[in-house]
Amino acid sequence: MIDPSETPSGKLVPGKSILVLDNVSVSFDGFKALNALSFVVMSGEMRAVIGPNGAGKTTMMDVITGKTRPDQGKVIFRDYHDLTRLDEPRIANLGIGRKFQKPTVFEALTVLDNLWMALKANRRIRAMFTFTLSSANRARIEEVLEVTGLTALRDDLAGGLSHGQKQWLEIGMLLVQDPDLLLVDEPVAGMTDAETEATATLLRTIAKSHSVVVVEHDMEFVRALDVPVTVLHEGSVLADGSLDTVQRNEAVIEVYLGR
Amino acid sequence: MSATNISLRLLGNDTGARVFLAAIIALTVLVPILNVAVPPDSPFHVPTYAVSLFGKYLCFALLALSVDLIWGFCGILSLGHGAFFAIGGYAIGMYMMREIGPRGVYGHPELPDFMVFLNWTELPWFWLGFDMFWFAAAMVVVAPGLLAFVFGWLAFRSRVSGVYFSIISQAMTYALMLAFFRNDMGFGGNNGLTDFKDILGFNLQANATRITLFVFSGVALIGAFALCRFIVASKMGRVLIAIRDAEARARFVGYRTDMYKLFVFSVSAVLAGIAGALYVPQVGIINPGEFSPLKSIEIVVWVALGGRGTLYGAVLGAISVNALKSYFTALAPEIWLFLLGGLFVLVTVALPRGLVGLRGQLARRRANSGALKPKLAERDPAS
Amino acid sequence: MNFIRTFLAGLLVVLAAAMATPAPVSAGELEDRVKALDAKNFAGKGKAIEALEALADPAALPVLRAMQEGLLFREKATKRIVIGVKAARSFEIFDALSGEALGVVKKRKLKKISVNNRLRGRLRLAIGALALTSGDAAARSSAAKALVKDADPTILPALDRALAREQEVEVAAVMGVARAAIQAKGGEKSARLAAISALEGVLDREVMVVLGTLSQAANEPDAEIRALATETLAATEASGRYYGMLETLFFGVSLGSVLLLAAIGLAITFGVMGVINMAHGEMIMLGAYTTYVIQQVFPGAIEYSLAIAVPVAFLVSGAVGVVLERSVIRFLYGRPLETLLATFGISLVLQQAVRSIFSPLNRSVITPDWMSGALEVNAALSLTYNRLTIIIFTFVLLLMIAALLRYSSFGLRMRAVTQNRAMASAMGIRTNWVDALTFGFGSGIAGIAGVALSQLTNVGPNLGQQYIVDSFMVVVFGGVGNIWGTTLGAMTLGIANKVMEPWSGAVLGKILILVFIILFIQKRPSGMFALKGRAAEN
Amino acid sequence: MQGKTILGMATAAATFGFAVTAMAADTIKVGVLHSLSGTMAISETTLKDTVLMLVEEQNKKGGVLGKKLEAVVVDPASDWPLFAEKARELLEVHKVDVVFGNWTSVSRKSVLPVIEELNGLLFYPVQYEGEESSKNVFYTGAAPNQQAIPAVDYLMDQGIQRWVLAGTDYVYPRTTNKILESYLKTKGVAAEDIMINYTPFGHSDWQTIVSDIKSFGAAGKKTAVVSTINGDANVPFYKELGNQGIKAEDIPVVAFSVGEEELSGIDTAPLVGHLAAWNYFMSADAEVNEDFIAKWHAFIKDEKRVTNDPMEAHYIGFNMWVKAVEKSGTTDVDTVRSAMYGITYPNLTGGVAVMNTNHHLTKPVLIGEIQSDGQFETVWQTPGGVIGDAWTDFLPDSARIVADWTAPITCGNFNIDTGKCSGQNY
Repeated sequence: MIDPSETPSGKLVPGKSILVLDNVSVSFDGFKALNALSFVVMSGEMRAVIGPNGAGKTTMMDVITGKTRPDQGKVIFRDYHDLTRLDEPRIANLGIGRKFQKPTVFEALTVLDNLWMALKANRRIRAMFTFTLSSANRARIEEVLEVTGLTALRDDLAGGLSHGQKQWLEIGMLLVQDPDLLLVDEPVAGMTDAETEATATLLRTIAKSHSVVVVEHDMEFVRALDVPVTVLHEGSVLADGSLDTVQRNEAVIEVYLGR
Repeated sequence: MSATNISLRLLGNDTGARVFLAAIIALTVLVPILNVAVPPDSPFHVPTYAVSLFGKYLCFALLALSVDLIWGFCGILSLGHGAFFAIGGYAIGMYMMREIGPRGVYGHPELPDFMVFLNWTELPWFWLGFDMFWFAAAMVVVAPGLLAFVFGWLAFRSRVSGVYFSIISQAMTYALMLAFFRNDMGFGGNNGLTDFKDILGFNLQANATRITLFVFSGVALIGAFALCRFIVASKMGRVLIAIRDAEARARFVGYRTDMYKLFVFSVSAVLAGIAGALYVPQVGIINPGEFSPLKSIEIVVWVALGGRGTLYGAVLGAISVNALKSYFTALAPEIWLFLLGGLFVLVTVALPRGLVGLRGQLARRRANSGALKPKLAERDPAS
Repeated sequence: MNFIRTFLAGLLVVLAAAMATPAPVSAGELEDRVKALDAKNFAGKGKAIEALEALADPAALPVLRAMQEGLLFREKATKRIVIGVKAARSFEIFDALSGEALGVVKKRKLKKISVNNRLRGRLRLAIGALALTSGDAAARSSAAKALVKDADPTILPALDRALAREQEVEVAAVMGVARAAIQAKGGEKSARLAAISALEGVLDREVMVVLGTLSQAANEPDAEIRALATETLAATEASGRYYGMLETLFFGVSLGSVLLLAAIGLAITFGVMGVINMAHGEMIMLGAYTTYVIQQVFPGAIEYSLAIAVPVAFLVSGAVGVVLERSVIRFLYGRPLETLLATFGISLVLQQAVRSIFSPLNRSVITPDWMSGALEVNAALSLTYNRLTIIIFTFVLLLMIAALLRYSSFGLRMRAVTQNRAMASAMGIRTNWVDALTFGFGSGIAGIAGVALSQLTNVGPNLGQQYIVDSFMVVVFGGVGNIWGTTLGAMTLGIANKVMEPWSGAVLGKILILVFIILFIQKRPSGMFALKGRAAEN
Repeated sequence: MQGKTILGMATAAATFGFAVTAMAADTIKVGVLHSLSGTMAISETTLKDTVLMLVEEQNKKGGVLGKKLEAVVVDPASDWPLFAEKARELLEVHKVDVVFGNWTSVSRKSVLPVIEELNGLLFYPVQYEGEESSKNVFYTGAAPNQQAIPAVDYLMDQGIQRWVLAGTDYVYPRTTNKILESYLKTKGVAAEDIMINYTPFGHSDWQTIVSDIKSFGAAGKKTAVVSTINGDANVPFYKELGNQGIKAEDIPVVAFSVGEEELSGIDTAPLVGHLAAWNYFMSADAEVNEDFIAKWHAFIKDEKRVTNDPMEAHYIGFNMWVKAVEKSGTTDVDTVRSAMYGITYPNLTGGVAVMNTNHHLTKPVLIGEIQSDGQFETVWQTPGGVIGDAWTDFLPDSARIVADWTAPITCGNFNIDTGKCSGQNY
């Protein structure tokens, strides 16, 4: 097998798909969380995924990041790697970053340490003892602190941050990790309107140089992102297209408004 | 911004560590001097009894340190660490048995007494090589390290964690205890290894040997402390804490958490093995009782009592519990278990951060003088 | 004590019966031969027993029975042979033959007429021969059984007479087997061969002993008889093998029940509440001590003592559990590993407490008669009553717990609190009382387990420690938080242990089981019955 | 602050000893080294009380050499390395003149180097596997030839042909069974008539083993079980025997570790007739014994408490030591040790015990059957005393070794082939 690190890389390869889900199914004790789900994310694309509770959004994220093994189907990353065969760290190191629904940062570490941890670097054990911060990385961290508004809190323990600040820190961690594909799960839950707007702006900026999948409930936010939308229902794709198209779709209305 | 700046924060309060180091160094230097150079009738004389007692405490402290490294920093609660300690002890014990040579009870040139006695005709293969000190010394490191590696590899790779890990580590030491109790195993059964005469040719009952072993224990403790601090102060330390608090998250950031856990678990087992190897020549016996699950729980209690996640707290806990045990078992033999048991309960309920947290807790109480909730930052991280 | 009282009552009945029938021999003769029992050495006593037996007088029965039980004495002053029953610090004595009460004397006024095992065997035979024609059906049946191994052909005429008179079919069958076994031992060769053949398939151990004896050259000179005996024995053993497997299964289920009993309380305190309860073993210990205390308080009700002890032990251990929860454990929720330390401290305190209160020695808990002995399915398979009782008891207890958790409002609240504390609290459930009661419930169950275990093992300060490690293994192996997992886990481990024991030995068997648990947890990191999906991650 | 605490602890630990030693130098100190907690407390606590009683008795008589005796009690907590630590504490810190202590072999092995190094004096009161004779230890319990061999002789006399040697897997049963196996074979017992079985400490599930014993005993030869099962494992073993219907008349069990105290924790009704071999039974018919029991009951304030063999061993050992101290006029260990040889003291069963130069006693051996009241009825007893043999004659490696601490051998481990001493200090 070819070492995955030798395969074609690069942030954006226009016109190529970065992620393909092909006929993926997952069930828990008989409950089908994903049901023959297939969809494609193109390189450089930002895609919003919406759907009612239990539609399989989080399970889909779990399958992509290696947390859950699907019962069937393939998940192909950059036309080459079948993610269903790899574990979480491997997938993360291939260049897929994930932000959780509930902000999870390392609470007993400082804000700075959290960013340090996430920084794109050699993850081998040996490297831990020889690790030093290059000036480029230092600048990068400063920049991210600035962007996320955490400069003043850099030496505070992450556990002491407010909910919103934790959201920002987690986004900051994604930024320093610098993955090719970002999976963002409900980034604005619990944020104020102003923060939501700032987040939307930030995501749009990120999307210029990365591929992004955003899972979100907040329609206003999705509208603000102004990207193609995929609607999941009962573990498979119900509809996709622009938000307006999707919102006019009969099936979608039925699912959302109930019958 | 500098690396040291960040690492200092990790240790919470660095003065604690500095005071601790000074105290251990002072103890390592002063005790031998006060034993040898000060005349016995002087009030400053440290009797030999106290030297071997302190030597024992130092070994326990090293053992506690090894547990704190994995529990305090990586959240791995091993209820089987006594096994690594015992294996280290058996390795050096086997060497000392071989050293007895033909001076045994039955005068057999090669076989230890208990083998002659059980009609063994030749040395079993796993006893070969233990007549050489370097080999035994290597085994002190390799045997516990290898066991920890294999056990950890199995456990961490399949993501056995939390209480499940604790219980199977207990099963491991329990199984080893039963195995070592078996006389057929060739490790002396219930009596274990005893009747040691000398180590590297030095008589174990000579005062000089005892002092030397004491100093070695002190040096080993200081060295291990430095090693542990180096580990936790490096980026590794941060990864360990990250794994402790949010292992899944650390995996999504790209860290192979199983490998990190395996690494630190093996290092910890090696330290425990060294502690055992220093302990056995000082107490003169190693037997399967050291594998008993209760012993391993006791080790965890030392660490918790001293305060985990600080390294020096573990040392403090090990020394104070054992000093109390020595003291109470002579002073109040009938009720010492009440006192010790009561102390465990009291400390867990009233001092969640152990003895080393006491100062902070008092300071906070003075500052707040009200029952304010502790800030999130001060919340106990490993629970 | 109780047993002596029963014995005495029986004795008087027999005495009355004996006096009702006219004595066939002169009273003087009988009295002399009874006196002879007080011979200087065991050989002399043996002769005296034979002489007494030869009289074939049922009046000698109580004397022989008393001798077998060690209740026969010589009053030093009067040289009379008396039956003595211990009353407080002295003895109440009765005339050996007449049964007339002779008052109460100090121990040192009496000299015991001692017996050893050989004499006891001799006595059993003599009593058997005498009892063949007297007493109730059960007595006759056991008398006939007693003859199988030791009796020689001289008893055959007596046996034949008894057989001829016997009305009960079952007793007659036993006598028939005894007759064949005795015939096989000696006499005319063809009759012996026939008798041996008749014994094929009789799974009685004593009969097999007889056959075994006959199959050995040292005991039997005749090769033909040896061959037939060997063959018959082999055939009998082959049919016994199937029962051997059943027996192993029974042993396994019984060990599994013990493990389950020990673990089931922990499945609640640890499995459901997440408290790593190192004091669990001591809760079991408290239950066992409760049984002891109950037996001390009601010495006359040993037969019912366990029935009384079960609820009392539940209350005692449960109360201690509630107190512990309220005073210590409630401060430690959300810090499971710290509960380990606190409860470890508590276990030390409780151990030392019973050491101080009850002394460090083991206490003697009496097994009620109805739990002694064994249910003989057939001679090859006998299920001991205490094990059988414990298996049944365990499953009844299990069903009750399951029903309580499922159907009662307490169970509902308990499940609500453990699944979502905040929500339960918002719905008006007093979560802290539910916590206390749940912990108390788990502890109380452990106390009940203690009552059962007091019938199997030592009641001492170390009782709890014996079971704590195994209990954790069972709960974890079965899957934390699942009572049916605990049940299946306990049964699997119990049966596996017993199946392996014969070829691996007890120690190696246990080591293999532990290694198996370690490897199993690698495969199923959350035990046999793990929660899956989202629920497992919280 | 943390540092201060450590140093504070250290100083406290180091100095508490001086506080104790400083006071009362006009007493003779008697160390008591018995576990009061942990698994062995069950057996050893009684021995601690016995020594305290003996000390009290002696003080009532005016002490020894005009000085009062003072007992120093420590708790080694059933923790073997702690035994060594506590022994050192007794000798170095408390400066005791004699130590009474230990139960398990492993605890004795742990203490041995300390006692020898500091030239202390230990009285060890429990029956044990032999194969040892230390200059500094007097073994007042039975050696294998004072328990196991006479018991087997008795059973052979009773017609036993088939033997189950069941024991806990540790050194005492291993040794005893080896000696017995070799002894039985010299008596013409075939290998297939001997079944040896070992179980772990505290074994509680005896179903399979008892069932095996049952079928082993069904082979047509009279069978007996020689049990070296230790401590807690006995109760479930006997209960299982009773429940599976094995009576003493069918398969008697002779035990070497079951005495009155162990029986006090068992319902003995189903055990009547099973045997034990000891050097003392509480039921022994002798004035001294009645006296001893009365004193014990008065001391412990409980009429129900029993006495047992190790208590008698302490009784003999203590009184011999007192006699030896008075004879030599000092508590100096070497002097007392020499004075011990040949010293006699009436034992509780009516005869006289003698301390031999191999540090073992000459005592009678008694075989008793369990009675329903938890006592033993003596059914056989050696005509005179049996000399305790440190090195058994039934193992080839040990047969060559003798122990004699008087000239010309002056050694606990003298090889008669090579004429050399080896092993323990000498």
